[in-house]
Amino acid sequence: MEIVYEQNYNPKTADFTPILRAANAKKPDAIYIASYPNGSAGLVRALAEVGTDAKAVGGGMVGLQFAGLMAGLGPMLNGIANYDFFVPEPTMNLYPGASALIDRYQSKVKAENLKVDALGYYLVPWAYANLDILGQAVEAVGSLDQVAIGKYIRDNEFTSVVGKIKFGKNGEWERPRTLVVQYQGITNNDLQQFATPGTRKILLPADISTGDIQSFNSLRK
Amino acid sequence: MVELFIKNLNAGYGAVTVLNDVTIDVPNGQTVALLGTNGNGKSTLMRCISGLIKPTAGSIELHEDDGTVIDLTAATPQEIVEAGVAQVPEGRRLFPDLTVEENLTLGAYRKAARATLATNLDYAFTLFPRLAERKTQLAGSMSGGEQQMLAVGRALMSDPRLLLVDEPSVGLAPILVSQMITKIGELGESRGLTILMAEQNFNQAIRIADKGYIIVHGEIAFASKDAADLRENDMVKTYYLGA
Amino acid sequence: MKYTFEIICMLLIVGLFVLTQVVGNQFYFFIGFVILQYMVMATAWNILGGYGGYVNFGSAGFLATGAYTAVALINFLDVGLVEQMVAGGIFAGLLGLATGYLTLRLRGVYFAIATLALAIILETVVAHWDYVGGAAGTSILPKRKPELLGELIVDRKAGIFANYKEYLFFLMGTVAIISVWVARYIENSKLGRGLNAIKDSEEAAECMGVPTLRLKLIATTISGAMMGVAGAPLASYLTFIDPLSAFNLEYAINAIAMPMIGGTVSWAGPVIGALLLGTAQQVSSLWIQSELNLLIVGVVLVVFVIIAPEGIIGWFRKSRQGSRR
Amino acid sequence: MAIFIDLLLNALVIGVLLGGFYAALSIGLSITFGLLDVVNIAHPTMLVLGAFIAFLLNSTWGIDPVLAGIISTPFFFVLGWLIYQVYYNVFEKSGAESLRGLAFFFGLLFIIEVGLIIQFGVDHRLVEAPYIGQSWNIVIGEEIDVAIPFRLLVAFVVAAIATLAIHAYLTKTFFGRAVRAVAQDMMALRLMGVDPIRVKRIAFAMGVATAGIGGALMIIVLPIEPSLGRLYLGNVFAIVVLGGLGSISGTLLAAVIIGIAESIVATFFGPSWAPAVSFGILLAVLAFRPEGLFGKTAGAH
Repeated sequence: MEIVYEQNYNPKTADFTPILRAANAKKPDAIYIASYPNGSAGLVRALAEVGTDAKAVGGGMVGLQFAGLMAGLGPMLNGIANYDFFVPEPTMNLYPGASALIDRYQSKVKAENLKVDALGYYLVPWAYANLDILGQAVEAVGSLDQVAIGKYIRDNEFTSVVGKIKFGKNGEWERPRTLVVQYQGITNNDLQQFATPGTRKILLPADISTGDIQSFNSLRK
Repeated sequence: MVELFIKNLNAGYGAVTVLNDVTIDVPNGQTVALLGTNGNGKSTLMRCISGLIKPTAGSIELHEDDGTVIDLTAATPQEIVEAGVAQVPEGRRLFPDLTVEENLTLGAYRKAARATLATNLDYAFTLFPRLAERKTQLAGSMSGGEQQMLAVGRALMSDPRLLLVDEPSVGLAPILVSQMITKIGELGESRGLTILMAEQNFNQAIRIADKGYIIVHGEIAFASKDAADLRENDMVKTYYLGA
Repeated sequence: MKYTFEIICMLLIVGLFVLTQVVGNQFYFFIGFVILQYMVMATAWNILGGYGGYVNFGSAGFLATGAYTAVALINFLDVGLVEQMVAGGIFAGLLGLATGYLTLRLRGVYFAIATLALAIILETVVAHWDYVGGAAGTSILPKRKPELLGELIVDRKAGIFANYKEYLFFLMGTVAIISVWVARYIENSKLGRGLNAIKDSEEAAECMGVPTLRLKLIATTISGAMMGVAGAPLASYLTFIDPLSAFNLEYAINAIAMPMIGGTVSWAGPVIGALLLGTAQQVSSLWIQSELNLLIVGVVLVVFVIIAPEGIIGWFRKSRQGSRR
Repeated sequence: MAIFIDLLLNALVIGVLLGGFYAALSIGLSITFGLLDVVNIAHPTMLVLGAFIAFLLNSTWGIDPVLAGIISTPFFFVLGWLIYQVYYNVFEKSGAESLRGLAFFFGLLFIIEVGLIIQFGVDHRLVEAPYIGQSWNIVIGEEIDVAIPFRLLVAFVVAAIATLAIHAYLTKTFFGRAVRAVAQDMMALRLMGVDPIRVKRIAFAMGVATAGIGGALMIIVLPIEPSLGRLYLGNVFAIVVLGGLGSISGTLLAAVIIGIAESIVATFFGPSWAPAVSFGILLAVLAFRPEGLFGKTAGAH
């Protein structure tokens, strides 16, 4: 693979059109973006304004999973492929208890008017699983001895709201669990459409995929 | 048409008393000289009249022709300007980053003067043609003489009835001093202005004054009866020669 | 006694050491380090800002210079913490000197903005310097079993300190005490009096024969060096460093707020300010909400500049004078 | 070659538009700091407050963000009025404004920021408007076309109108001239029958009021979150100082210079160098011409 353009941006960048234009000038087939929320939103807008001929766009864009940004950007997201942790697609049912957890989270946010993410798909299940695993380990070990707890977590498989989890040699997931999703068929800025299946088709992992990748421009009007 | 009466005025800064029992009368249409060397209280008196310093005792009044009395003793500087009193302050105090024209226009801030802005501007430019030439120049970039012209012009823009001029000669070359004093004298005549001028240049001041006061250590040391008295009285010479 | 203050300083350092040996919970050293670091920052800021009247908005730039000097040294030579701190001090001191030269003609707000600009430029440069991690930052794993002068310093069983937190705490505490001593020395020296004269009126000071230029350069250098020393252990403390956190404006703000709250006229002001504000921030971030950290700084700062313009020190002095009358 | 011209042309156009946007962020500070000598470092955070108000009006009632900015302007005017009242009585009156005043605004900055976090959380927020995400493509030649994003164009036009209006107000009206004179000589202004404190109060309130419309433009151009103000602190001060204190037109010009510099650097050298370039310009100007590019009197006094 040949890299034709690679640049960093500054968190204060107000407008990303010059960057996209400079990238487009190199006629890339794919644009991989690793960005924080401000840059993610700025680049999504720039993609809407300047456009691109690249066939695939996206990658590691933090922030597009947030309810506020999803609603704000709406149809501009179509065609972008991005990482995610949890989306309301039917194949995600293999995680027992996750949807019940999300339901509880969403109603609590609504009832108590909490200033947090309104949907909670992105982080809530994994944050819950985090503490759940720690809790299971503490109970199994029966003490707060850090060394023993650490060893237990490394050696055992856990079941939590995100399914079965086992850690590998360096503390990573033994089987990668990060999703790659593509934004499809988003028609307006209504937040609730992101709570229904179809707006973020799972491309990877293959065993739970709900759609195939389509070229960036074919998904945009 | 107004006459300025100051009676038994005391004033100072904090605990320091500068003016002590000052009584002055500036009759309508006359030019009165307030003479004294540096640090005797001339500027303090001027500031009192303009309301920048509040006197601790005594009164400052404007008497109109029809008998109306405007009490300025406790008035704000704004009210005093509205009453028709303008001051050419010591050291000129121009707005250095504004142009000549803008400085002049600011002089016409008073509501009554805004309507006659154009006429007054023309008058200022006729009085000091130099200002017309330098209309768009920044005030801070002009020479001392030009700045003094601008300061006088600016004060006139508010259509005053009483003009206070504080030390117009400071920092000017002798030839310019005499020109400036002459101009001020002419002003009194041509516009019928009542003028109180503070000066330490006795020679020049008494040339145009209808009467005068000498202020020493914050007290009126001498008050002349008329112009002739001011020019000829031995007291003046004594003070002037630096007794 | 002539050396009372110095003896107290020595006793305090010994006291810090005893603390590290007696207290078992690492957590206290974890938060204590931050408070002590702020104490150095506040004291350093005050030398230029409080004594000389020159407001430095770019404190974070000096702190980060120290931190990144340390990172570069770790990558290049794998040296220990003490060497990192010395080098961090030298480089940040040089930066201070350069700042002084570059901003000689600037006063008041202009100086403040120039220091801010300098910090931003440095941040951009560091973000492009891949050797120290670039914009993405880099992880720093502290050396296992570090030695200093042949002694094993950090080891769970055989070291002088059982863990890095204790070691970092002790080092920063020592630096804080030395900084305060330096600040107090400057305050009572010709340099301090000269800076005070500059603060009152630079023209007048110059007329009286105060070498304003030289004094300013000395002050920017010392102040910068102190901040660099305080910043050097940052990478080891966080075990990760990136430009965004090292150049965080919060450092600059705290470095200003603490002396303002404590009082800028004397060395004790920044110390009191750092103790109060630093503790309040650490406590609030633990037990309340982390955002309240900043709210506390904001409210306390506003309240203090309004009701106690000379800071806590000034407030005490006033009430003492009041009761004497 | 065509590609180069294409990039250059677009960089210039975007730079000018961006400059207009920066001017909208800086103009209030150009009044409060440039003309009145009040170091309102909370200004960028007030802009963020304005942006959140625009967000609130937009997301609750669907009000257009520009209109929302205009609606919130009176609120900011009152806020500025009140802040100056405190500032004057506590600091300016006693002549203690420099260091303590600075600290006061520093504190204010954090109070507003945390207030926003408590009210809105730390999420990024966007507004909806038909012109966001659309652009105007002008084909100039083979492989050369200029794309003008509407959100930047809206920001530029509104900023230009606001800046010109303020400039006209300050040069053509009696009160405006008094505003420009007030930092130069308060006593002389008193002698003109002007109450300088009232002038400063109203002018300061005007400067703060620009945070209403400026904040609205901010959220039109980019997503906002409470601490965004701190990121722009350097930029807005840089622009005001670069333009020369007291010069509104200088501020506009400096903003455009910074905008063009940033966009050219972003296009040809990479976006991450942009801040170093703009602050490099500022530092160079400060070191060699402290009065700024268009300032009249020396800034180094």
